[in-house]
Amino acid sequence: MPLIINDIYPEKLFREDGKRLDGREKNELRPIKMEVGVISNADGSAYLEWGNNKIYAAVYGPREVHPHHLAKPDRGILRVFYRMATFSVFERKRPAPGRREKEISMIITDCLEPVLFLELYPGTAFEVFIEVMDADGGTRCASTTVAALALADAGVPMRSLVSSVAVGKIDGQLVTDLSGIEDKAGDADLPCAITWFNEELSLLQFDGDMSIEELNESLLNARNALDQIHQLQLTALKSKYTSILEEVEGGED
Amino acid sequence: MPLIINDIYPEKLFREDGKRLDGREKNELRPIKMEVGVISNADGSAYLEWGNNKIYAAVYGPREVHPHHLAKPDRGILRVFYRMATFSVFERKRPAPGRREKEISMIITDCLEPVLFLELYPGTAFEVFIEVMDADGGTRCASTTVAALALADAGVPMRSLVSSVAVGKIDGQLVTDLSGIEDKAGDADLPCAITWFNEELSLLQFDGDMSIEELNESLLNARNALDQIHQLQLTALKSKYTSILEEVEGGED
Amino acid sequence: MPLIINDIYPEKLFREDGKRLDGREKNELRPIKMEVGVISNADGSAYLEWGNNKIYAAVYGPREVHPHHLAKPDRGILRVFYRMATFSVFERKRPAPGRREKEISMIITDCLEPVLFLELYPGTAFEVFIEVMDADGGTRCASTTVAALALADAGVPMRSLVSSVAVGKIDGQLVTDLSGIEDKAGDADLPCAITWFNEELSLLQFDGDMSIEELNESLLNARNALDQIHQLQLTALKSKYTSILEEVEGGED
Amino acid sequence: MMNIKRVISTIEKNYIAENLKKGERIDGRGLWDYRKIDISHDIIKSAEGSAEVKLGETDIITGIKYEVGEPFPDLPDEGVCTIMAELLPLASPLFERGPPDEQSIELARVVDRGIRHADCIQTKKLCIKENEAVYIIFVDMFVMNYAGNLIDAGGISALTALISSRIPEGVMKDGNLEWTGNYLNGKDLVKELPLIMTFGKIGDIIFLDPNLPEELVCEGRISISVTKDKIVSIQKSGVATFSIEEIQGLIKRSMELGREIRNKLDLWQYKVDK
Amino acid sequence: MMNIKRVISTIEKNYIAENLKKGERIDGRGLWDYRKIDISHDIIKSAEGSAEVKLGETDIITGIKYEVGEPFPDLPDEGVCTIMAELLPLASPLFERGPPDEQSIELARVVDRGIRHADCIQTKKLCIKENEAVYIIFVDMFVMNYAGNLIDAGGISALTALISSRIPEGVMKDGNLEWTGNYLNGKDLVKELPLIMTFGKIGDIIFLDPNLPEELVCEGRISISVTKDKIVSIQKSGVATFSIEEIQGLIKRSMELGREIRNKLDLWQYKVDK
Amino acid sequence: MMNIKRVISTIEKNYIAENLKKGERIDGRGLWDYRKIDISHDIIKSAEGSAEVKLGETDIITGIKYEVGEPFPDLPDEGVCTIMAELLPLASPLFERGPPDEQSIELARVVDRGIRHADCIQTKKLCIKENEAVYIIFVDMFVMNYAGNLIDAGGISALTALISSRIPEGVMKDGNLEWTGNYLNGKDLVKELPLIMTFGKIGDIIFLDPNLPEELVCEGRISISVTKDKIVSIQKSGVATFSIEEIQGLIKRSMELGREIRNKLDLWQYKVDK
Repeated sequence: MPLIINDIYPEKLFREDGKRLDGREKNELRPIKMEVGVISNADGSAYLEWGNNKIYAAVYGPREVHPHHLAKPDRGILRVFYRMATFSVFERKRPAPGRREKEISMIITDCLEPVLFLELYPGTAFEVFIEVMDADGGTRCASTTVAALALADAGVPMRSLVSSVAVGKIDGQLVTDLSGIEDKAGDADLPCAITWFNEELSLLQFDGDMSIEELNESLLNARNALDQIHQLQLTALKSKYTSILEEVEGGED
Repeated sequence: MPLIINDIYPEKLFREDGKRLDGREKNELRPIKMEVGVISNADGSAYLEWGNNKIYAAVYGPREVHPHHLAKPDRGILRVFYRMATFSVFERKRPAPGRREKEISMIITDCLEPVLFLELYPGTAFEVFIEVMDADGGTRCASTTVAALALADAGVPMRSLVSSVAVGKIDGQLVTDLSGIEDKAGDADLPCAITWFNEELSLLQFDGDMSIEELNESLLNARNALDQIHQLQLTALKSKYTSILEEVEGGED
Repeated sequence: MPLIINDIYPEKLFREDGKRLDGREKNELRPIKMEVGVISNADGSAYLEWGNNKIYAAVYGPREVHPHHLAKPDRGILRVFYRMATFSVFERKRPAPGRREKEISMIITDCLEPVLFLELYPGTAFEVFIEVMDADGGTRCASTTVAALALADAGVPMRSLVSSVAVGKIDGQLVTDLSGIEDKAGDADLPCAITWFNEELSLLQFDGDMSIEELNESLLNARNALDQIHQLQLTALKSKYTSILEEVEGGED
Repeated sequence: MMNIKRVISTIEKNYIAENLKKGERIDGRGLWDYRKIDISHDIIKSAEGSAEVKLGETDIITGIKYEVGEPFPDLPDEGVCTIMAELLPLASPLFERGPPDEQSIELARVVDRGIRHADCIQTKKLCIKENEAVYIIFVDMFVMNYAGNLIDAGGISALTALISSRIPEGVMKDGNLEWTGNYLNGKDLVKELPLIMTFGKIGDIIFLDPNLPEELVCEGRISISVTKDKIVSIQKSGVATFSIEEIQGLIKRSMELGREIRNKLDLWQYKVDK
Repeated sequence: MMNIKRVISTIEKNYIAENLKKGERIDGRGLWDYRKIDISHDIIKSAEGSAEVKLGETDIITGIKYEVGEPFPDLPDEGVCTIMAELLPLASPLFERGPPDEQSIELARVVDRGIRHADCIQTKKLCIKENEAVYIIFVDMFVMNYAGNLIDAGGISALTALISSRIPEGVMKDGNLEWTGNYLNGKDLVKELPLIMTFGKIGDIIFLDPNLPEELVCEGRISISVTKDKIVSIQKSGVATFSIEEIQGLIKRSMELGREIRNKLDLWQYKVDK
Repeated sequence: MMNIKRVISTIEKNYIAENLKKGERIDGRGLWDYRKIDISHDIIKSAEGSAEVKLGETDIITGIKYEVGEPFPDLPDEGVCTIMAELLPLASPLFERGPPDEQSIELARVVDRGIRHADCIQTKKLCIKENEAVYIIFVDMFVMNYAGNLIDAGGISALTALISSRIPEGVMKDGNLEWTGNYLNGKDLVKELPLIMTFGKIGDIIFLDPNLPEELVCEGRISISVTKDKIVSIQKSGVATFSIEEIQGLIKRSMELGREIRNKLDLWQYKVDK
């Protein structure tokens, strides 16, 4: 629970020892934990802890589209609904979905769609529900990452996984994986996502202020971090199959 | 019109002579007046004065369901819309239906449905509109009572009538038919309704605080009051037929 | 842009020389400029400057009706959507359409419908979008006038044009074409519109206070002004055909 | 929204129209007759004023509530009166649930405009303290049965509710609102009594107080609000058009009818004691 | 809205019902047994209190947030506690997006009523300064997986979140809010622990803690909230009817079950230090 | 919502795409050319600033309004600037009535982000009195005709309206707002001029300033906002993906294009006198 009372930004985002406030090196990721198959009712699901972020994703589909007029006769549609729990942030969020949540939903949709074979599912929808239960910076990237995992868990055919991370600039220095405080008090934020089948960016936003050189370097920092996140996703998927395998083998005893 | 300016609760809810503030005995009902056929446009209607409550109910149906997707292919549906007029309460109610009105609508629906033969009306709806024009405690019970009457007036086949009353506890004593002030300043409130075909409770809510013994006794108090209300409903229905009969016989002169 | 800071009404609405605050005679119209075909995407469109009013109208149709249930099997429908830009008035208007905008939309619909042959377009809709970008009194009349022009520009068959103007009373005297300040600080306002095919009024509203004699005289003032506006509409339509003709003839060179 | 014009069959429409053209109405009235008007007042205990008006089978209950709030900055010493109408789905199969539709907005607006331009509500009497506290009066009309011509019934209903009202008198003392124990009544709040007369038009025939079938078949209506000696509001609705001569005739007739009904209804009788 | 009753086929329904009538439940429980209850607390860093409660496969996460606001005029020295529920579409194919529907309103209301009438929240401890500043406590329940009986799970989840909460202590100094650096915890906020027991009814059979298939086939439910020695709230829902004798039996049983579960869960263990 | 992608037939789509792949655009432009840009300023008398920008046949009118309000507690000495966009149904058969949809939210957000991160609006100049009164500036964009690339047109339109604006200067005296009779103008409000460049992508081809058919067939777009020497915002939309090398190339090109257009448009010429 929050230990500070006011949401005041610190003067500096680096400690005297040159490390970031949470003790990380410039290009170090926060601790990440992933798990698939966490919501029994869903066709696929995943849970992600990324720093203090706690995010669930569930996939339903292919299923009927409501309202019907959104359905497309020649292909399936992907719908992503990103939501934040009222208590996931410092000041209680109003329950109704806000403009920001709709915008992020759209961005994640665009970002995941390239890896799907929607043309195989005419008239239907895949619906991805993302619930941020606890938020601490980088939720759109974390949500993209966990949503890709939930799609994979649902057995939806995919060209590849999608991984996502935000890089940026704080106190004038380029860093990887901005925390909440770094996001708010920093100079620039560059969330991006990669579709591994073509190794291109399917999400790219930037806000802040960077020179051409800084932006170029930041893109390379992102690329390195994305590799690490991809490995964690693959491990999470494997560990489910491993545990299924163990169950099956255990059953044969 | 309101004679008091502030909606302040009295210290005591019993007078020195042991009667309630409005002069009633503990298990005495407020004055009740019922009339059917009051809204000429409706398929059935009824009007109820119960203490200072003034409530209209109108039934339309069986008719087409809007929106269509609410219709059920194998049976009719019952829809109840309980509303309070803006001026029916001490502080003006906002015009849009509130959460409380929706909740009470649902409760009354559940409570009336057991007496209807909805399986005979596939794809259609019975809609019951209840308008509380003046409110003084116990509107959900009064509304249930008048809605049952309007359904009967509409000639909708019914297993039996439904009658409803609230019993409760004020100043530590069990009473029947709480008035507005008793409802607000009292200790406990137990609205209930009975379906006469099986003599079981189809509405039962309780808020407050009672021991097992008090609750058991309250249920018996309710049972007695429900009998009286049932008689008043039957009389109201008969008086309409009597007056029709008189008209018909008068017409034969 | 607004030169005054407070929207304070002047003491008098006539100058010492007997002219109105903007220098007009009692029955003089403000400067009016009309142009058709201003929005290339629309089936028909028009632009109107009337004093400081700046209004666009665009017509789409006959086209499919959304939502479908509004369509009529035996005739087309006319839908008018009158809107004011947020910055068109002294105090920023909220973006969502207000009650006043809906009411004026309905009035303009009723006023234009008599000149259309909607029976020729079963199941479809003509939609007229009116956007008041700058407002200075009399927008409903100006909007009606420009909407009629846009319908004509769209080639929609019409019994005649419709012209509209507001007359009224300020400082006890009858005047033609109330400006914004005259509308707010004046005594009475009488917007009306004429359908030229039968020379009858298809819009008529009145607010204020007039004797029978004043009202009768005002109606005659309106009649005179409507003739002038009609001529301006015809000229605007002709000038489009003239310029098309010039283009065509120029092309034959 | 249901298309209410379809409710009446073409045959019925022709029948009503043909008869109207002969000056005959389905309910036997003359072209310039009102249906029977019944008024009850002070019927809602929770309201500060109330009335039920029946115009034939049309039935409207109006209640008055108040709040104390701040005045508008440009009218620092005037109270506010807002008028609302609900067409309850209970009142007709033609009415639907949901937010106010065009017809209910029109009802509220036409009644409001009559009242607003007639010097009816004494808004300065509704001021408790300049710039600080004024009464906000809510006049809420609920249509209980719909049988045509809501506007005229609504107008009488709103006026009667206002006349029958009784509002606690407040004063500001050291920035706090205190109640004196006295009351304002209809005599304090209301001055002029604007009456609204609504005429239907079908073909060339114009007639007063359309009942429901007439309202459904007519091409348009015009509502004219008058005080004793002035016209204060006019609203044309529907696709009918009116010649200038027709309008001039209706204005004259409204002034005459207004005088007649004003005397007959004698609305001040519904005033209650303070 | 999807008709959730259709999700279960008639055959399945008959099967479940037939077995229930023999006192047998599809998951092997006795008629008066709860499913397994798992409780985690203080799981959300951004919340001032939180809990995740699993009742079988039903999963609800509740978080506490606060704001400082003005008290209601009629309760000038009491804070406010509001309870909300969201049935996330993530949690079940039966849940839809959109504003709170009847089922989520019911969940919030039944939990709220249990808490409100049990002297559970110490609203006077939530007063910072009379008439000026009080805490508004938000108890927001999010359903993460829906496998029947949200109400009982929600009730435990809300209580645990409240017990595990930690709220900065504020004082008013010269009209400004200042934080003392101390905290209020669950021991300050919560007194009585109301437990809610929900029973399903199908035909003549009544049973505790309906799982999802049972909830979909049953004709009605009744939820009874009890403290150690009182009944504080009852809510019947659905079209089932109950005889007075059945109600009396259920009340007695709820008091007994309440005592048993209260001991077993030992919710005060989830209190955190100040 | 209409599926705008269906408006263009497959044949047409292939035609446009095939030509683009040869570097040829249907309107004859080169891949890196803008359509003609026309700017009018100060066209709305009721607005405190206004501009109409035509980019080819795309037409956007932007108006500025202000209110005086309280600052956000965490920025007590800064005014606020909010940006809104409406895609008027008048402007295209592709636009529908109703609350802001995704496309209008995107337009407002991308323009807003360019402005926000460029040190464009001098929010401290918009402070009347710290903690008490600041200007709230509304920049409202109305799309009058839609022929592709609303974002770049909207950005120029918003900037020009801001530059052309004239806002009465207020001071706080004894807790009351008073107007000095002087004005703030564009020179006071605006510092940096962020320009937004939007590129479409289809297959491997990337091109500047998509017109409507290009926008309907392209797989995605990327909008890059730049000041004289910095990149301040990037937004990718649609399902296109971009390699890191492509992004790096576009950033470089945007800086070059930005300088060129900045000189050509010379937006400061639209400043008005105080």
